[in-house]
Amino acid sequence: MKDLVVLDVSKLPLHGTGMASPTWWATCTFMLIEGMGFGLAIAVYFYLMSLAPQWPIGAPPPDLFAGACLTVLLVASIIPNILVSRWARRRELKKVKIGLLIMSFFGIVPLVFRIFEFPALNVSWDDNAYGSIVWTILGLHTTHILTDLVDTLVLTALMFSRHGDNTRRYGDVEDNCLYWNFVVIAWLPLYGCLYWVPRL
Amino acid sequence: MQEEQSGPPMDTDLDDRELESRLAKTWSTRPGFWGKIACVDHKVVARRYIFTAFVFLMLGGLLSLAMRLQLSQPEARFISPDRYNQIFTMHGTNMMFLFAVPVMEAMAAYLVPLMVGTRNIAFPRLNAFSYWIFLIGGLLLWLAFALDAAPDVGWFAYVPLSGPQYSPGKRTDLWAQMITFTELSALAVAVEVVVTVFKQRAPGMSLDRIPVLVWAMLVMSFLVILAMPAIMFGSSTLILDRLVGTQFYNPAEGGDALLWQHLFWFFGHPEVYIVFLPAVGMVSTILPAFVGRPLYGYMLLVMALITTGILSFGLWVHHMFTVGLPRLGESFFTASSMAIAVPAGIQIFCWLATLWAGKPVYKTPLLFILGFIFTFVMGGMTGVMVASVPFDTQVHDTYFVVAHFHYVLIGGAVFPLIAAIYYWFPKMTGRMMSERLGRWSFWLIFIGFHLTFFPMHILGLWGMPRRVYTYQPELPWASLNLFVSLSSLILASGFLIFFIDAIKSWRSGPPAGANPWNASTLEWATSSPPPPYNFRRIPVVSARDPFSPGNDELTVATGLRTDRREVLVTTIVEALPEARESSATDSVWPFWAAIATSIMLIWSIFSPWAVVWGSIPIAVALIGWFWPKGEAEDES
Amino acid sequence: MKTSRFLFPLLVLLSGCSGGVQSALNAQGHSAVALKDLIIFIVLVCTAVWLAVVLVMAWALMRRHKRQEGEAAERKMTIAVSVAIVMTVLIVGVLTFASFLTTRSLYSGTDATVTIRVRAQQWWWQFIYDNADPSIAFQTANEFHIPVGKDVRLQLEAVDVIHSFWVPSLAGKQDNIPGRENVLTLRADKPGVYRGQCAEFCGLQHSHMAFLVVAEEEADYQRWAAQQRQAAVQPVSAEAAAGRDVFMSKPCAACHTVRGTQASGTSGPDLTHVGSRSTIAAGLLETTRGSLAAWIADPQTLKPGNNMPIVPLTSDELRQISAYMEGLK
Amino acid sequence: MSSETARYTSLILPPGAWLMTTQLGQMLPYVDCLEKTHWTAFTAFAAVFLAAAGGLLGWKSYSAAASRTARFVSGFGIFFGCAIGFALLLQGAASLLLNECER
Repeated sequence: MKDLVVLDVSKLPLHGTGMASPTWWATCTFMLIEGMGFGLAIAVYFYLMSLAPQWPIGAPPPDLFAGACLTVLLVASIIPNILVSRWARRRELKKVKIGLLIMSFFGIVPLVFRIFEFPALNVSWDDNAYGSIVWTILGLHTTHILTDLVDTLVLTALMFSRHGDNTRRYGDVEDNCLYWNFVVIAWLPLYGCLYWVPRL
Repeated sequence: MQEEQSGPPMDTDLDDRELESRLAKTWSTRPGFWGKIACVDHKVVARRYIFTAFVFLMLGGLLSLAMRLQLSQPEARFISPDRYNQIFTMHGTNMMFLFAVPVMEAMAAYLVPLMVGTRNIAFPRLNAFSYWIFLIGGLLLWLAFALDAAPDVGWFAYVPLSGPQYSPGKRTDLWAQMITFTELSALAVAVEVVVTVFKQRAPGMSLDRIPVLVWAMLVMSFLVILAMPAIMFGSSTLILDRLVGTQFYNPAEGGDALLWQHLFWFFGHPEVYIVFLPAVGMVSTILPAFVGRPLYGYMLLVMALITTGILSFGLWVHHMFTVGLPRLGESFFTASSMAIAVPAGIQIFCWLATLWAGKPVYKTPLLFILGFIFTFVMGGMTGVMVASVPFDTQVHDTYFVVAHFHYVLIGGAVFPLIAAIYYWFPKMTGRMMSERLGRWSFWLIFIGFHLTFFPMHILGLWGMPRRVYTYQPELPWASLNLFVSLSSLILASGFLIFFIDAIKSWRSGPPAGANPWNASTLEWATSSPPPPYNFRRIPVVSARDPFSPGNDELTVATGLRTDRREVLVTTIVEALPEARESSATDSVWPFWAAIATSIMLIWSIFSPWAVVWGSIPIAVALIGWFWPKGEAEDES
Repeated sequence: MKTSRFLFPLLVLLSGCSGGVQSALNAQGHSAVALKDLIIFIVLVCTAVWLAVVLVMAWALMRRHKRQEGEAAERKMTIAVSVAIVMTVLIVGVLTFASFLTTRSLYSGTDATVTIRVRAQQWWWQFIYDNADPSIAFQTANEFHIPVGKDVRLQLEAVDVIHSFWVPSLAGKQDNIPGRENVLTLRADKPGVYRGQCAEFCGLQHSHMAFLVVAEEEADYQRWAAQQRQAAVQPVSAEAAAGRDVFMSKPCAACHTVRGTQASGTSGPDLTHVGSRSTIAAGLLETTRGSLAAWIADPQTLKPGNNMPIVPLTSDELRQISAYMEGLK
Repeated sequence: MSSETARYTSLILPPGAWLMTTQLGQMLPYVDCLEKTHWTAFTAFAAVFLAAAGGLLGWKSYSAAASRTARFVSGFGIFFGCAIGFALLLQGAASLLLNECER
């Protein structure tokens, strides 16, 4: 078969960002998968609640302190997160490096509070179905933070290496920021479920 | 300006032969064992996937013959009840999780990049990872079966039978973890297919020019993405209940047995469409090539596909009509299940219209498609029957349902799949399959299938429940069961001939040429089998049929580099070129990541700490996978 | 109907063979009859639709090709497809309405005179006739009686895993689910013995978990119920009396109840009137002295995996105990 | 409403309405049975209305569409309105014909 050239694409960029980047779309699809997982966890929570004669089952509602601190931290982290994303778009290497260090910090500190969240639930995972679902939800979200933290740490190392100053890497930073936003936003309904629904 | 002159090598001013040799150098897989392990060519990975899935089909078929042996006479003692329960659980699990879904995903991984005119699937390393995970998951299950430790609680694993109290040992954990393996691999392929279809279509292939098969695979991928999390959540919580004593499914502690059924079927019903929608795409692609006219009702078909995909999420309770939910709520699912007959009908009518207007050429693929229409419509009709709540209370969990879903799954998906194998075999291997053996296998499979499964409708109405390892002589089921068992041998011989044909043709079939069927989708615009880079130059599309078979010219784009793996990224709606993106090179890291993931998953059946310690090697493997190696593909 | 027998071989199978004592097509109860009518209606409609599709396909393949091209042919096709779609919508609508109307006709009020608690367990059925006055409550296993023409309310419970209660000749199935209670209303229109079987996979012996429903006239039913309320009869022969002593001294009494004796175990079926039931081991064997002996001697060979252990007995003891069981009418 | 907005609303409205009723259909019959209300029927028919509105929006945006692909997308809105509207009508029929307490 003979080729009939009708188009020249040599002037196109070597890497697109945002909606022009396959990685961005993959990040969105992964968020859809995980969002579905969290949605199901919430659905299971309410399903079990609808069956139980009283809710929470055999335990006082969770203590608020650790969870509230973590939530404030996560919400606050949105600001530097958006800044990092903006710097990455403008390819400001130095600022991105600093920003990623800050975001690593914002990944680690919530985990410290998370350690105190589990005992604050006032129930063990094997006590009853209520304990099982709240531990599972908290565990799922902890995994979520952990994976993004590892991602951020590796990316930080990468930006400090010789591979750092590269459009592709800046795109990765933006995708990572997008994903962190999702980690924070996904937490809010979970937080409401865990801490405030039992108080209704 | 200066940079551009001394810039990287481009394909712009090269003659075809020189371009091909340079592309081959860039895209080829290194020889040797590790080269094969590291290979990320979507065609190679998908071929392995398809081959493995068909091996599982064969094994699953042997299991069904064992079941038919046991059921051929009342109170037979060929197989013990324990082994029989393992066998039917393995048959269902194997066919759904290790054959039907993977083979459709694999067909997508093979065909979608070719049909949208790109050089590799999006995220080729993820694709390789997905295959290794699938392979290890399948081996795990079959190893368990060989060791007499296979799951024995049915492919649906209802609690509390599958719970810690009534299913001690590791059998059910193996089942639940096998789910994790296959879902992981399915989700990975789904993401790749979605991104490939969204971003890597040939320039000009706007939404209304996407081939129906690609649409079908796209909808299938979204079903995977939205349905599989439910079963992963289910199987993980089941393992937690069994391993660390959570109480999700224990009614004594606030859990609920029906919760499992909701989660399972929220996945389980879309699952049927995950298997069936690709078949719709295959039929819509193959049919036009054998009636010599374009498909009738492209737009209707695509709309029917998507509507079916949406409605498939509102059918799950029709597996639960007898559990005691309010009849009114159940009837909402009757409504949706009945309404889905409308898009299904539309698909059938479009194919009939295509047949009507065309001139059929009776080659093996067309035979299987005609057999499909004949059979699938029957399965659809019994589907309408079980969608009715009162009707279902009589046939639920009987052989009627066994007959129904084999009509839908074998008639509706395996017939088109075999048609697809006959149709795309020349593309995949460069060789034709035998027309003579093809006819034999069609008639044996078609006749054997109906003789085997039609009587099961009657057995079900006569009161024979499913999943029984035997039945008593005073019930009037013996002669029909013997008939079914004998007929299953005819069906099996048909499949045997198909397998023989495939193996023989692979080794010594006549060469196929680029476009043996005079088809007009893009995969036929390149050689058979396609070179590692798929297309010498990226095609440019300006109509629904990207090229006409008679015409020897293909409109293409130039301006891609030859020294690195480069694909064209286009916009989502109009497919206008946006960027020249690099495509990942071969790497052994996906393989190591799969090994590390498998160790963690299998270990976690025995100890929850595996999740902690097992994650470290996974993280190491993933860093190895993604860390830039300073290749040309890293440039931007 | 006569002409349709030639037209629809499927219908011959449906209406010609009723399929025995456990068949949805041998409908003998109020619900089952309504369901059978619905089944036949939907099957007829669907068969007609399927035939239409296959005939159109055959026609499309065989017609002589004029190869009409152009807009006129295309428009004709569009009209045909549109008509087909509208027909599909109408037919689907009709079938759905038929389904809803049948559901509505099955709904029966709460005027049931008899209430029976059905406790399903691996792998047998316990039927409890509760009463506010405990002295006239009684229970049986794997076989229960109901009065003809009366609504009978069944409370479905599960002891261990999910089971499903299904007597196709009387009604559609309903599941027994641990932690939940379902209700099924039965009404037999004719006296007779109907067979039922667990329909939800429940483990090793799911295949051998059958039971019988005996529908009889009110007077017969009352006589049966009165007899079931009695304590166990005293053995009449020396052999049976010896059998009773063996029963009480061996582990048997730890699992089974024989009312009027000290045997009061509850994990196995109540054997107070086991001799009056027509089968043992959940429909596995007909109740005879021989089958009782075979079952007691080696339950694990007859029904592998069931919960009855092998109790070592001498051949004399086995004979005596079987005589005792057979005598518990 | 711009035709762009109408187009995407028509894509979301019918499936959204149907997902909602399908889910509510699992919860509301309990309420209706206890309190003798008719919320199930109400939501079913409200959803029929929403699906029809979605279909109409699709139709409106179809005629206003400029490009081939835009019309293609609008076509989906119309089709969803019809197909899913039909499913919802059947649900509505169920809510009129059946008793909320029936199990």
